Amino acid sequence: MLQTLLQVALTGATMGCIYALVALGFTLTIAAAGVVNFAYSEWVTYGAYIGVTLVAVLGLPLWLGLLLTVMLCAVLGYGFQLVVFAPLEGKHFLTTVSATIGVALAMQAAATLIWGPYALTLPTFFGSGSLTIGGVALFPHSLLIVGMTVVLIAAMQLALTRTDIGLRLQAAAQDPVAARLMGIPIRRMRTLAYCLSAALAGLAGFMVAPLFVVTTTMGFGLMLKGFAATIVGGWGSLKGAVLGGLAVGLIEAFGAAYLSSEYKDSIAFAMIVVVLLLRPSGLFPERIAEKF
Amino acid sequence: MLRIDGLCAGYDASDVLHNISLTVAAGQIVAVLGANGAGKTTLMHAASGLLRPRAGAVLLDGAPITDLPAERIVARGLSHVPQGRRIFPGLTVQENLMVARTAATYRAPGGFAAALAEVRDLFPRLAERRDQLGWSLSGGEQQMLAVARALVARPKLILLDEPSLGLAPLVFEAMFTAIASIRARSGIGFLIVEQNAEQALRIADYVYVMELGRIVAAGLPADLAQDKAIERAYLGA
Amino acid sequence: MRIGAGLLLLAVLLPLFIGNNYQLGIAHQALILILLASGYNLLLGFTGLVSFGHIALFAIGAYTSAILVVSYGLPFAVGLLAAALLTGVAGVLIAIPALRIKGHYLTLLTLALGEVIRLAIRGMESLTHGAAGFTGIPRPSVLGFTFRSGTELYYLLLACVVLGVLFIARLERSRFGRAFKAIRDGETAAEVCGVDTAAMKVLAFGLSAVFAGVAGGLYAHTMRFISPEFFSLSLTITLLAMVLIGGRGTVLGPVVGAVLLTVLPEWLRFVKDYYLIVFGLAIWACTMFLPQGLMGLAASVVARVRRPA
Amino acid sequence: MTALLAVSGIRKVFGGLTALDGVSFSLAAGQILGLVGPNGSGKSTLLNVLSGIYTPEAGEVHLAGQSLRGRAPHQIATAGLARSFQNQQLFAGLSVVENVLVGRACRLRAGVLASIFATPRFRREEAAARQQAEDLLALVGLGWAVGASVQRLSYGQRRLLEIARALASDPKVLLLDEPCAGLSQSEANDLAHVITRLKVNGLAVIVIEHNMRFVMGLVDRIVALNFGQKIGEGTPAEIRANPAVVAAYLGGSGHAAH
Repeated sequence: MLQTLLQVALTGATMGCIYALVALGFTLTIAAAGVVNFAYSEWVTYGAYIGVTLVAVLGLPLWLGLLLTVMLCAVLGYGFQLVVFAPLEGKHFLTTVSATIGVALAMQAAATLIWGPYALTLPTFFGSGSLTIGGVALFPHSLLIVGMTVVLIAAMQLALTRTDIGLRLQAAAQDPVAARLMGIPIRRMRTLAYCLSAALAGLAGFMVAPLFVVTTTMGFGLMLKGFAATIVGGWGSLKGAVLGGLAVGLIEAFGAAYLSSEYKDSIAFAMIVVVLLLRPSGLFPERIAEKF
Repeated sequence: MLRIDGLCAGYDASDVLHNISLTVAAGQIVAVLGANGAGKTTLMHAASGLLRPRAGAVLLDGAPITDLPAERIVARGLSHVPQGRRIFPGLTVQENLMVARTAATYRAPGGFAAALAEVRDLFPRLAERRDQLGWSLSGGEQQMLAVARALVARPKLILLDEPSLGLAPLVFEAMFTAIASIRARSGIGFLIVEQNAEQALRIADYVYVMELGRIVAAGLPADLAQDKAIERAYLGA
Repeated sequence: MRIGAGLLLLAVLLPLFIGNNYQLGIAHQALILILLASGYNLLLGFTGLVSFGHIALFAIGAYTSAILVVSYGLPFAVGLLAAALLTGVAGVLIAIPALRIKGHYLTLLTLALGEVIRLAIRGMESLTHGAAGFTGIPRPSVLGFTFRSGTELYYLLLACVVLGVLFIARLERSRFGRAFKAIRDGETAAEVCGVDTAAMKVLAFGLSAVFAGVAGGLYAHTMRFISPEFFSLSLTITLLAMVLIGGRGTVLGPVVGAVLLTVLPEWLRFVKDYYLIVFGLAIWACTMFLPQGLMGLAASVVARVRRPA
Repeated sequence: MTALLAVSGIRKVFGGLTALDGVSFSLAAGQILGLVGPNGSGKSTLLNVLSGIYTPEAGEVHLAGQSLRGRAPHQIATAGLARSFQNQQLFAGLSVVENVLVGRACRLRAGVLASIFATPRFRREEAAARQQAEDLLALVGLGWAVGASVQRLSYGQRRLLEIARALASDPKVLLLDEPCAGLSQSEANDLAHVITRLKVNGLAVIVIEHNMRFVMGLVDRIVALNFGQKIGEGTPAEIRANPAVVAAYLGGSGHAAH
């Protein structure tokens, strides 16, 4: 009984961490530039594919593959800022949505051309074995995901609140006009946010790849979970994205274990619906300052 | 110090400013008075680079800054304290001040620490609120923080847009007193646009009166108070 | 008007030039999608409400008609009517939270609702045959006449499309069309002008859902096979693209968009692998450079030609 | 004679800030009332309360003896209160005449089916509404622009269109929020002319305006606000001589009272 419970909790926490990373990257551009990026799914997918290419095809060691993947994804984010997002500044929500959907479709199709229609795999850092402690199977890779997420989120929190650039990024997100008056180049801050966002997507894609297989649609499924995490946690709140991601991962794992695995994928959607209907501002809404 | 020459500006289909010219000498406090809708805030935006003027020039220390974007004008020594304060709501008081640092902050003797000490002297309340988030401050505290942020950038001149807006009379009287003392100790000049004529007249060295996007009167505070130009601008002839 | 009449003439004569049943099948699809996209345009283009769950209503329509006709032996007309009614009610139900929830929240809510409905259809196996799909749906038959041949079916669908498009054209020129567009361009201003914005939004949701329901019912009886996979998010994206590329907020925009995006993949078969790349980039380019779509482009060309005269 | 519009004890609080504090005044048919006060004194908030965009914490608004408490903005419009906005809010995707027709929305009755089948009743109603819209456009001097798109109009012409749209619902009371902002002197004069003509027909008008020359010449009475409270009411001359009002604008001892 207890073992099953722990096992499910571990599974949920692992996926929750992945969702948290996805949601965090997704939320960054919402917070920093007010942009809902529907091409985010492809950033995750490309992260996984770039990882596979570097490790499985070019034979680089995993750690180097991970590092390069994150860096290449950051470059991808930079390219996006130049080509896709800069011309979208100040445009209507529907325009941003449809433009990024279009780019996402093209990228997905391009991925099929580049990497072929078949699922690929990425090895883990620790082989495929698992430790069993007290009847609970521990996959070292899951532990790595959890540990890495915790460290990363702590590091990001520190960077955002303790460094100059982090504070400036926050300032530019909270009030772009005031930020300009403080001499903060907001365009550059946005670019930074896009790079960070893409790097997080790449990391999530790379880390989740060994758990499943790499396909052209993997990012889309993860982005939908990221949506759910964002809605559950509170729109545009970084803290909310992390908590929301964990919540979605855990609820999904417990739902699949104790209710029905058939409906596993609907749980996240049901959460979106329920949360939006009951509390449109999310479970952990960021305090928004009064306009006066 | 600051010279505005034949400035015209507006938004979309409407012209707001018509041929505005004014000067602020080093260490001078100049007030621009006028009723709501006279174009005072537009003047501030055009001066600080938030709005690109249609014609005319803005010169700081003789160098044109007309076409520079706002984020580069700060580095030239012109700080703009916008209407409504625009404190970063999710940053603490200390973080709001940290974000306002520029190269000039460090060029000045004592660096950021000296700037902070100065702010603490002027507004002890801010030191008490150091770790509170921006949104939780009262209107008066926000106005103090907004001025403090400008001071941290070590400007030569501060543009101050309606510092009295939404504040209780006692609070903004204190604010104007603080402005006068900033000028007295550090020689920073001010261009203040204000609706509350009495307070502005109290500390200003020179006053312009705006009406419907034009300057309709200018002079020493005492002279203007005499000839009722201000009252006309506010209440009609 | 003249463009519409021209298109209608082309559509009536089309079967004369179509060689085989395969091509006729494409034409059937295009007609059904015109109906679906026109209804979606009421919401997206006229009223400015971005819903990503519209395909679920299409699915409800298809399954309702299929179940009633196949499992309960009711006539086609009853199935289609029930599909229209049920989706209309479902649309109104979606509209209720939509009165409070706006912008991206509405988009994500409807996206989630759509997926939940699709997964629910897949889950209710006894009723819908689940993931395996629903087979053996009979051809439409009205008053004893069964639309057996592809050409007969074509004209039935065309008649429905003509009625649907006329409906929207008339609606556009009434107080309802103006109210929808006013909500899109400024909700508060519309409300203060005396437009009952809540009622109008419910109406827009309801009407567009009825279009989806009728399109769904026709789809089930035309294809004779439906499965949950068809009603996925990628169809939502295609639908969105049809309205945007054709021209949102215009009567003929969705018509042009639906035809184009149904026929184009067929013409571009030889570039098969690249088609989706081109398609994606076309959506992007269209939103960036042709915000009013092809109909908007046509209108501005016409205006430019006329002005000097 | 009872007042057409009676406003009593309106109180509106945002967060901790009292934007309106016990504001009362009344207005008779054919009167023009000016609403003045320094920036942030609560004028626009008051218009938003009157038109139903904000719900006040306390107080009542009666229009022609009818309470407007708890009514939605479109119901208030139907009851006979129309307004223009400070920052123009026209419907950019509709033509000039269609904008005016939206303003008529609450007086049109044809249902969906009648509209679809273009029943004679629908046609009569549409034709009458269109005729009225064209008349109103002619009244404000936009008769030439009936079928044009809104983008073709200048800033000042858009303001006039907003007023025509507000008038399309046959209001009893018209609220104008800074109608002169961005207008040239001659456009402002034209506007004053239009408003005066409406007054003759029994329309009551409330106007917020910072252009004091415009206000003083146009209005019958002025209500002055400061810090959300009414600090003065009277004819333009009385207001100009009212020490509390002068102090509110120029600063001074008047503040000590608060």
